[in-house]
Amino acid sequence: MVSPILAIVIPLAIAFLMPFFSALSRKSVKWVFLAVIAFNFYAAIMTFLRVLSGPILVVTAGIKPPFAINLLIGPLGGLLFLLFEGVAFLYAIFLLKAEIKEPVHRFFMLFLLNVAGATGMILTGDLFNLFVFLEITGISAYGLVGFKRDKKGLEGGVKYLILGSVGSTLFLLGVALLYSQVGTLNMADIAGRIWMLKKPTLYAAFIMFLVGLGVEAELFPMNAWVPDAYEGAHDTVTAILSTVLSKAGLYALIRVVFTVLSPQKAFLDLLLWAGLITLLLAELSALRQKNVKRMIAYSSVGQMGLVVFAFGMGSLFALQAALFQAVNHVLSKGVLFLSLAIMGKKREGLELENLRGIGRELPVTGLLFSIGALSLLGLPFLSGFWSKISLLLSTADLKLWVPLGLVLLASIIEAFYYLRTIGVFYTGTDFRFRETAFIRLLPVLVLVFVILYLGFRPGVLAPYLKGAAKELVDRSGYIGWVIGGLKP
Amino acid sequence: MAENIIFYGSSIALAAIGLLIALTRRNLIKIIIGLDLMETGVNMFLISIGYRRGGTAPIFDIPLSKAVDPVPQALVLTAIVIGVAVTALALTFAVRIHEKYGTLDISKLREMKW
Amino acid sequence: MVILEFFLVLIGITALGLLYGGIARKWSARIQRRYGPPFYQNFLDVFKLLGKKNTKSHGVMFALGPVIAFTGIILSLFFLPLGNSRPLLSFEGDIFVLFYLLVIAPLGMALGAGEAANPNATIGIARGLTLMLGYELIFFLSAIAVMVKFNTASLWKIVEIQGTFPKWNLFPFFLSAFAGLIALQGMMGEKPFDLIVAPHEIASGPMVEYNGKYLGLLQLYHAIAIVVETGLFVNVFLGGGSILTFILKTFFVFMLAVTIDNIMPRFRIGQAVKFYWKYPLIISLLGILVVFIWR
Amino acid sequence: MTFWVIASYFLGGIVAYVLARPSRKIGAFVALLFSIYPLYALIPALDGGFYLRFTVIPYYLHLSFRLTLLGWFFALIAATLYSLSLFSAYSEKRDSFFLLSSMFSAGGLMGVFLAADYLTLFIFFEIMAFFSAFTFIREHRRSALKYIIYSLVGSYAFLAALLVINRSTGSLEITPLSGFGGSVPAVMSLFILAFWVKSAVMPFHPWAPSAYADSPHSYTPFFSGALSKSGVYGLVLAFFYIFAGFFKSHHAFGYIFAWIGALTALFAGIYALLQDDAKKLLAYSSISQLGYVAFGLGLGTSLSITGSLFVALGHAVFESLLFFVIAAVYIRTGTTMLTEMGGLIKKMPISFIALLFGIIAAAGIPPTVGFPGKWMLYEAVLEKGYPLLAGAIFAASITAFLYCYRLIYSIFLGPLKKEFRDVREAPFPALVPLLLLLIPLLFFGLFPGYVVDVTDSILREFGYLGVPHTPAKLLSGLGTFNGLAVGITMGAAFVIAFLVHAVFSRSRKVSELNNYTAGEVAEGVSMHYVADFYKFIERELHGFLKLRVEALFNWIAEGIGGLGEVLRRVYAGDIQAYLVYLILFLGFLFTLYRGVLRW
Repeated sequence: MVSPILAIVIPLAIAFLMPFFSALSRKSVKWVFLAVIAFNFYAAIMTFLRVLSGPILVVTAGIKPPFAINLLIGPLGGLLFLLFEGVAFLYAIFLLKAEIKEPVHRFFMLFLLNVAGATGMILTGDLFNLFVFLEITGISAYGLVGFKRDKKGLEGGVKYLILGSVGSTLFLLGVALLYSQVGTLNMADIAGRIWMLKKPTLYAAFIMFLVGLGVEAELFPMNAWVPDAYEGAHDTVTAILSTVLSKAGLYALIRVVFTVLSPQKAFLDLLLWAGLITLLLAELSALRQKNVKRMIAYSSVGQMGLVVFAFGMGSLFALQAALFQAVNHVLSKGVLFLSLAIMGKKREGLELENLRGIGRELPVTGLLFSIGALSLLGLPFLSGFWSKISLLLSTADLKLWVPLGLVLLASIIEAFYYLRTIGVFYTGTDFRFRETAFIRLLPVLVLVFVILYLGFRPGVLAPYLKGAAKELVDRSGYIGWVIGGLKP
Repeated sequence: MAENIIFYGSSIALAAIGLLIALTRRNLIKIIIGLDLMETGVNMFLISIGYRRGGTAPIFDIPLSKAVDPVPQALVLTAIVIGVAVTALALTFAVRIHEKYGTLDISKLREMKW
Repeated sequence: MVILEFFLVLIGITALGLLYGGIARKWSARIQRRYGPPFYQNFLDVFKLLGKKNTKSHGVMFALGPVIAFTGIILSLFFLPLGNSRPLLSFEGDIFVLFYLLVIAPLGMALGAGEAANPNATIGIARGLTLMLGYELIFFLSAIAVMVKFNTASLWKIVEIQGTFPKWNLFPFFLSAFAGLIALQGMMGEKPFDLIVAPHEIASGPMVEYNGKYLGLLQLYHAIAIVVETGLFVNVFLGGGSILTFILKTFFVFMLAVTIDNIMPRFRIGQAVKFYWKYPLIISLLGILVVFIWR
Repeated sequence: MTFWVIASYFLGGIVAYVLARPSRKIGAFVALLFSIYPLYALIPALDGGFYLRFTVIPYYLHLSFRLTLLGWFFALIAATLYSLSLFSAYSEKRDSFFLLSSMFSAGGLMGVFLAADYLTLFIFFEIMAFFSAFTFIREHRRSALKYIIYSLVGSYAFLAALLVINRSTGSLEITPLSGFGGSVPAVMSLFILAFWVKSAVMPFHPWAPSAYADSPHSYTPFFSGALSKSGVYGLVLAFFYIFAGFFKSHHAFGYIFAWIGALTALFAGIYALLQDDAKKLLAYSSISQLGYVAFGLGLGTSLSITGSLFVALGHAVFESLLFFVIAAVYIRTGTTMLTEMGGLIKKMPISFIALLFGIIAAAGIPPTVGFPGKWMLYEAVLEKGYPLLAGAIFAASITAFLYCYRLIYSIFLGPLKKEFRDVREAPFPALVPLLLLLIPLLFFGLFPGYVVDVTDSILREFGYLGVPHTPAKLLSGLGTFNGLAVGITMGAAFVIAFLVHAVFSRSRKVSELNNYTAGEVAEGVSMHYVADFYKFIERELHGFLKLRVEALFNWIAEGIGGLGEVLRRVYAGDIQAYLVYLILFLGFLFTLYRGVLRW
């Protein structure tokens, strides 16, 4: 029995002990890092299994909520927790062989902070705590993006930093607005007293949250930093930004809108259209993009738009589809960025022309990349297909025909540029076989395996998705868990 | 609450000024200052939420109704710490950027676009 | 017995065709104020060609081409009713079948001519095929007017329904018949549509390399083709009757074509196709319109 | 069993992929084995369709299959062609990935024919489209992308229709839509778009010439002959089963579709004349043939539907035969350009004979499989009394003569090129499909009744009457066609003609260059009239040929790309611009909620 709070505390603590470990033995750093992430993964698995039987409430300082900060892990939290730690664990394995700029221990320190922050964001039940974790995640992410300390890295980092800090300031303003009227910071407590809020405050708070968290959740027009930061950052950092960080931001946004503020029609519609515009704009931007990494960055933005769009539909079925899509996005983007990282080692620059024939040179990596991309654009019997089809089914259920058409259009655009990329990867014949080390392929292989497994048995995920979606829809249930009799 | 309106107004104004600086100045250092101002504004806003006319420090030995709300103060303490961290990181970036680009003009940082 | 009849028809029609050809040569000569060869000259030509000892072949397909051409035209002949007295195989295939069977012969010739590496032959074929885009369509459209009216595709039935002289389709369907006549001119390769052979330009086109018995076979093919092509027109537009009247009608239609041939210059291929796509097309479409109004 | 018919391809694809890496021969052989199993399983399955529903996907979605007679008809064609194409692929020395992707595409196609619900249909349609594109995306990225994008537009339209149907009826099962809530014409248009695109009927054909030309030569026969049939299958299903009520009560729709089909047949035929690449020529020919099919479906009488199905079968036989010949020729000559070949008859006689029969069928000359279908279409259109339509398809069939002659002449006739002096006949495996396809080509031409037996049963399932027939003879209200009579007479006539040929003295064989060209042929002067073969037609039609629907689609695609090019300037790279967006968005939200936000 591992308390989920340890998954936040231990990485935080170890992160600050990193210089100490580094002084002890420079080689030990990455193993310590791996061990911590492995522990987190373990904690996530244990928590996930426990959540199956009921939500977990963790109380700090021995005081019952709403008077103290508490963690609450429902089905949604459990799912994301497992996903985040699992992916982070795979990244950690991938990092074992990666070339990282010195000082290495600081990189791992930032990485640990980032993981801890993201974990905290999805586990916490307190709005201000959420802000704190948001900032921890953010600051470590700025640092990670700029870590390469070359021109591109610094540029991406500083852009991210400025937008990110404005965003989190706005978020804080939103928190302040809520607190001024409700007088509490516990999410469940606020949710229970949302009737106390005057309508203007509610809307103003929503605006602040949307804009503030939209920066992390990559919503247009707050997402302009994304391509720059993704392109500038270290490959694995890009992967974690695209998979874990964006989902954490998204989680915060969704949690705030659905649980805390109550899902008003106006809010959902705004989410829906914001998501749709994000999707279309990002896909269009990716269409003529020559740099593959940047292209995938745009695609990542687009996928986030799609997920937000699905959340904006607000029906139980749509929420399941959205979560499924989010899961798939994590899996696919993990595959894409990691395999791109492997490819990047063999060639100079990630321009499309430079990557000609790379699939012949690195057949396994090329195949994995292709599967990731195909899953993303919905080839049947890959998990991406099922999420997309269920998303579209829920769109049709709500008779949203215009958005449906636009989503399909975006899918076609996406298919075009991904297939073009895959095609270029396999163009040409005179390339030598020089596959990379197995240990670097392993994480990608695992992700692809999950994609394939879910492609053939998407049903295994269904109950968890359903539980998570129910958690979002059923506000009183959530309030009841925290305020009511749920034993810590 | 109404008596606090002047605090609210001024704190929001401060945040707006900070944002304006971040928008209009080209120098990275100035932008960081702007961001700091903005944060300070929001912090002030938080403080003023908890403010009660004539209230005293929230110490346990006085009746609770006399004291100002302690929570925002705790929040602001945290927020300030975070703000410091952000500012420190931002300044590090500024130093590095000056090393690489030889300028702090933010409009020169357009290596990556479109 | 039936087989014997078929043989008789085959031999008779071949002889008839050769005779027509001979008479046409004489007729042309007279129009041009020449004396001209005797009317049986074509028989002599064919026998001489078939009997030649020094025949050159350019390959298997070259040799098979005339054979296929001859095969094709015999086949078409049997599917053509000769007036309303001799149905032959007309019940086993209707007018559409005949249209397609008629293509076999030129195709065979074209295949054979193609194997001889003479560009003149191929140019002739290309012209012929292009011309087909013109006249086949026109002939089809003029025939379909009749078919739509009578609601049948069977050539035999068309012949039967229209009956004898005053009830010829020529009169009610005069527009279609006129267009059909223009198409027939192209189908038989008479001027102004003799671009396929065009002796002065491409040295008689597809036949340029043929000699000896191959040329003889091709002459036989031409002989039957004259009767079959005019016969098709006769059956559709000029009513039924005994086999004798059928022969007379085909003769007159053929002589009309020859006469026109003698007084016309030759189109360029582009002009010819364009011509067909212009006036005859309009006329045949009007013919169809007439049918629809009439119904 | 149905499951294994499909699974055999997927399983076989993977096994062949693995085995072909060490040894190509074993891989191809295993692929062949796996592709023959469906054939073996399908042939006896004729009697009685069945319905199979099994949940592969324990989610709220599931797959279901059933074997209908229509599906069986097409599935059998597809399975046969795929097995044959493997012989050719073996000779072409195709690699393991080709085996994988082509097998998967065949499996996808099978799934389309055997699907019992729309989602299954869509899933397998997607698989088919993607994997057929993967067979050539490596060598010819542009045309593969073009193909896949056209396919995706179609299949996403289908998906939209599927969603609408699901929303209105609450079921995804393929059943006739009666009492349907939505707007039928709109849904139907969306529904058929996918199949329209896949069958390459104009105006959605532009993908086909480039895709057919660039796909692996041994795959193209299957691509053109079988994959396009999924489009025909879908159209039949839509017109006569799912939307049958609408289709029967709205004649105008069928009439317009018949015109689309007829014009497709005509225009594609004209385009085919002007191609210099044999595969492009055949691609347009394929489009033209499918135009006939669409035409017949549009007319919607039992005679015309039978005709359409027959043309579909015929097209599968002769078009793939022609493509197989091109593949065989390509193996030896390394080119598909008509202008670069010539005179190969002396070197590759078997291929020549196959091509000869192929073009005879393609031109629709009896007694081959190409004719009965066309005959039924003529009869049907005449029965309906649409003379102009009849004229249009007749003109189309004339173009068929033209391009067919050009094809055979340019490749096999004329002078032999110097570089092909040492060419041999194609390797035996590449000849296997040619020889095997000659059998149905002649058999179904002589005995069209056996096919009509099957189509009659299909028609009866859709509530139409059959076409009266005996094994050799077809009857319509207007006329008759007896394939056997034509065949026998033709044989007899050939004997007569051949006897005339044989009795007279033997001929002397001379070189094809020893000819009537006024003396010697100069060295290096080509006597091959191949380039600009139909220049006159091109000259007369150049105004018309400039109108290209492809330009419109390209313009749309360029427009979307250009839009992206403009819109991505939003990501200007300037952080202050980004901040401005944020502020503007804040402002926008405050204006949006100005009504609520009044304190």
